[in-house]
Amino acid sequence: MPVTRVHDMGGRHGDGPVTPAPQDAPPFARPWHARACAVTLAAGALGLWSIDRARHARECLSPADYIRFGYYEKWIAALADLLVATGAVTREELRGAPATPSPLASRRLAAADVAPVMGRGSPYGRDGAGPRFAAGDPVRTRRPARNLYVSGGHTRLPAYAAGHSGTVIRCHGAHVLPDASAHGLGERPEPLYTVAFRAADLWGVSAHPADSVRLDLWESYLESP
Amino acid sequence: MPVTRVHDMGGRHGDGPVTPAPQDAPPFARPWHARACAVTLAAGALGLWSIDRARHARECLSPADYIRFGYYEKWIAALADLLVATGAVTREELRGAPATPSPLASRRLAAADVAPVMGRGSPYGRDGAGPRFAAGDPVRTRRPARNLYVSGGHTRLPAYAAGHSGTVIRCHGAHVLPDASAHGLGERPEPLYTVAFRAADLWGVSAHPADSVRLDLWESYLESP
Amino acid sequence: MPHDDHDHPHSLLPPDPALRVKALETLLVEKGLVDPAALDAIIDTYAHEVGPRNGAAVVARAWSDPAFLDRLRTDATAAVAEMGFTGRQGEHIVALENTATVHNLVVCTLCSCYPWTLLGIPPGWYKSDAYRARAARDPRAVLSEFGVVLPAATAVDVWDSTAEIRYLVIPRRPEGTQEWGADALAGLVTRDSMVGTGLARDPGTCP
Amino acid sequence: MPHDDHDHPHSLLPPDPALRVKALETLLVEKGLVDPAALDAIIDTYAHEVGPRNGAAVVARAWSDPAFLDRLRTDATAAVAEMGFTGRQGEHIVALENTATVHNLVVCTLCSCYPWTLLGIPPGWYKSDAYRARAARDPRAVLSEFGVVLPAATAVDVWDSTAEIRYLVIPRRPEGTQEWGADALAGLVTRDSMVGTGLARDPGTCP
Repeated sequence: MPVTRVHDMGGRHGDGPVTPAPQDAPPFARPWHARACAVTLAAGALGLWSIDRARHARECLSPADYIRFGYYEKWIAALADLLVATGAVTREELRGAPATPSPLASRRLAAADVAPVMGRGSPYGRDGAGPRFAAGDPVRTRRPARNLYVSGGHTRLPAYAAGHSGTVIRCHGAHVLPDASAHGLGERPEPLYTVAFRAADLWGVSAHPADSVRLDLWESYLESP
Repeated sequence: MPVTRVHDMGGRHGDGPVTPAPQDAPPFARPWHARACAVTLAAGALGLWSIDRARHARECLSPADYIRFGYYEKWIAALADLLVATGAVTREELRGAPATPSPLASRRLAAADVAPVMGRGSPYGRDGAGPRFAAGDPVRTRRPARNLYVSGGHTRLPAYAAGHSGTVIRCHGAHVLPDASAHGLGERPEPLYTVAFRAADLWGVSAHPADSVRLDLWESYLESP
Repeated sequence: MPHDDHDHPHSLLPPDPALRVKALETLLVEKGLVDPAALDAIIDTYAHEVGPRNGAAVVARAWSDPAFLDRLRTDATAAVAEMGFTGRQGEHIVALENTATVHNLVVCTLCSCYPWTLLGIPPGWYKSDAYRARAARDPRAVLSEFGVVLPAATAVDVWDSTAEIRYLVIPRRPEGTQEWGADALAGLVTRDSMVGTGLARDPGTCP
Repeated sequence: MPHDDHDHPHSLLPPDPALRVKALETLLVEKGLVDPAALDAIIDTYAHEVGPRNGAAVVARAWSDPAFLDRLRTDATAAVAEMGFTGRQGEHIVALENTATVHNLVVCTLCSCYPWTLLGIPPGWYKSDAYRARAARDPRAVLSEFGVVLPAATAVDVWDSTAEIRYLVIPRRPEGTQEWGADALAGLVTRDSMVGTGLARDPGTCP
């Protein structure tokens, strides 16, 4: 239900057909898409925010902006918002005032480090408590889908899957909890599970009876049914 | 949850503050708002669609149009769609082809009839089955919020209130069922109830414990808990 | 049926909204489906005749006429019809009385249902995404944006207009108005106070 | 923190998206926070080096090397790392094998999570509202828009990428390819077939 944001669109009606693309379509449809992608990754490498905080910055675009902006427009808008929020740039600089050299320049990603940094990534598995649930266990997702720490905060339980019964099919060990990480509350790792739901339970009789939807959900999103 | 459309926005996060208006602000901010309102009411008086079908036409605007259009832009867009869907005008006429006189012109709302027609309205109470629930009864709303006749069809159960327990506080007698009326399936009147929900049940602990949200819901939206 | 027709006919009209309206009006007039004089009559009705003065008269009478208040509680549709207030978007009326312990707030989260016969055309904020999205979930924050701060002990009942029942909030009668007549009382009743986003005017500050 | 800051700083940038990117890039370079040569290196990486050829090599090997398939089933992250495929948006990999009775389809309804290390940058349709909104609720209709019609008896498992696990679909190996080597097999594996919106190419129609 919409105790959530416009990004949480799984199941929404009213969108038109999907338009496939050639298998060999170039990855960047416009030169500025490539620049937007590269600037975002390079700025992300400064280490000023987690991936969860970056996602939340995109989600916090106004609903009108979120819907009318293209993918990389969302990225760039959220990047500007994050840079100001972290103090890396000022509003005046965004407005065009002369740029002041940053004390964070020592963290700048060098060209020579691009390959190793991108090739390393940043794994999200952590040491943490053992899992409460095992494969085959029935679980129910919490409801409404919301961040328990911050009202309107980031969470990765889609609204369409809140309050539903499913079955654990896999445990991935403890992973960084986005609900905390997005808000500077530390990593608070929790066991992460893949949970399978009957499509007909989520969507009603219009779903094919054999179909399922599987989501990756943290332990605090789940309870025993 | 979003087995619904973008119009179903109750509870959504990310919108900014509400901007109050002077108590004596003119009802139409622009001259074309007044024309849009009047054209929509006059065309509605032709009797080609129910209010429910008109609402659904607005809801079926694409999510991007729904969000970027102002109120009367939605009205006019939906009106054009309804006029074509009912055969009252053609696509070619919308494109600017010469207009053909309509056989429906005999239904045209005359200026002299505006006051009586607007002053009469169209009540939605109907004879129908007696109510299954009484004031004070606990009920639970069905879930997901969806039209049972037409996939993605019109319904008046907001997603935020789907699957929740509340208490009947009033029965209004049988009213036309929007879920049927919006799709040309007849009026299928059902008892209409006002149901009170604890705000904290809907929204979680961020809600004030004394607050409530009340909705008008048809009997088929409800079950015994 | 326009149900998920992704080739929406409206896209054939000019993109500018004012031109769009004009094009559709012209077409409907040419086809004989709409009478331009009827459009003028509709606009005149809602621009000048039907507005919050109607609701204010109902509230003032409810404050000053106990027998009317009783009828309003029993059958508000019939009670306001006595005063001549009937019609479109006012077919089924329920009055909500604010008290020392309960404040009522009206919204329509799914579209913009509003008691036209009593309050006229809804103001822009009532139709805004922000109000529709936030009023039911966070009514106290919305109220604060209207300058209304309620005591924490006052419960807020939010009424989401999901059917054809239209709600009229009866604000609390200001102190110090015991001697006031209905006309003077009506001057204290604002549009917002009848939606629940405002309170009745303080008689001390009233013109 | 940008959490519901309604005075979004991004609105201070030029409205045109290409100019917006340029303005931000220029500012970050001037402040010493971004190295232009690093931008070129990133673009080169994702425009030319990391793409669906990686995933196709994994699929072809899974089809032709049973010991590798076993390792892929046990720990796909480690198995693809053997082939040099590691890094950003590929830190935790799970392989999903299509069978005669189950078809797998991957989506990210909340944003656009995608296995970059194996498939590169996601195509436009994967990031579209239509795909995000509809793939989980109505996967068979979405598949039909890609020209894929499954037997009614085949179950569709939709995987919504809500965490940092990235999914690679292993399409069914086409008939008549028993004698093919891994390089030739990789030529049958399309990007879409590894997301689940396509099937592997029919060897009869393959160039």
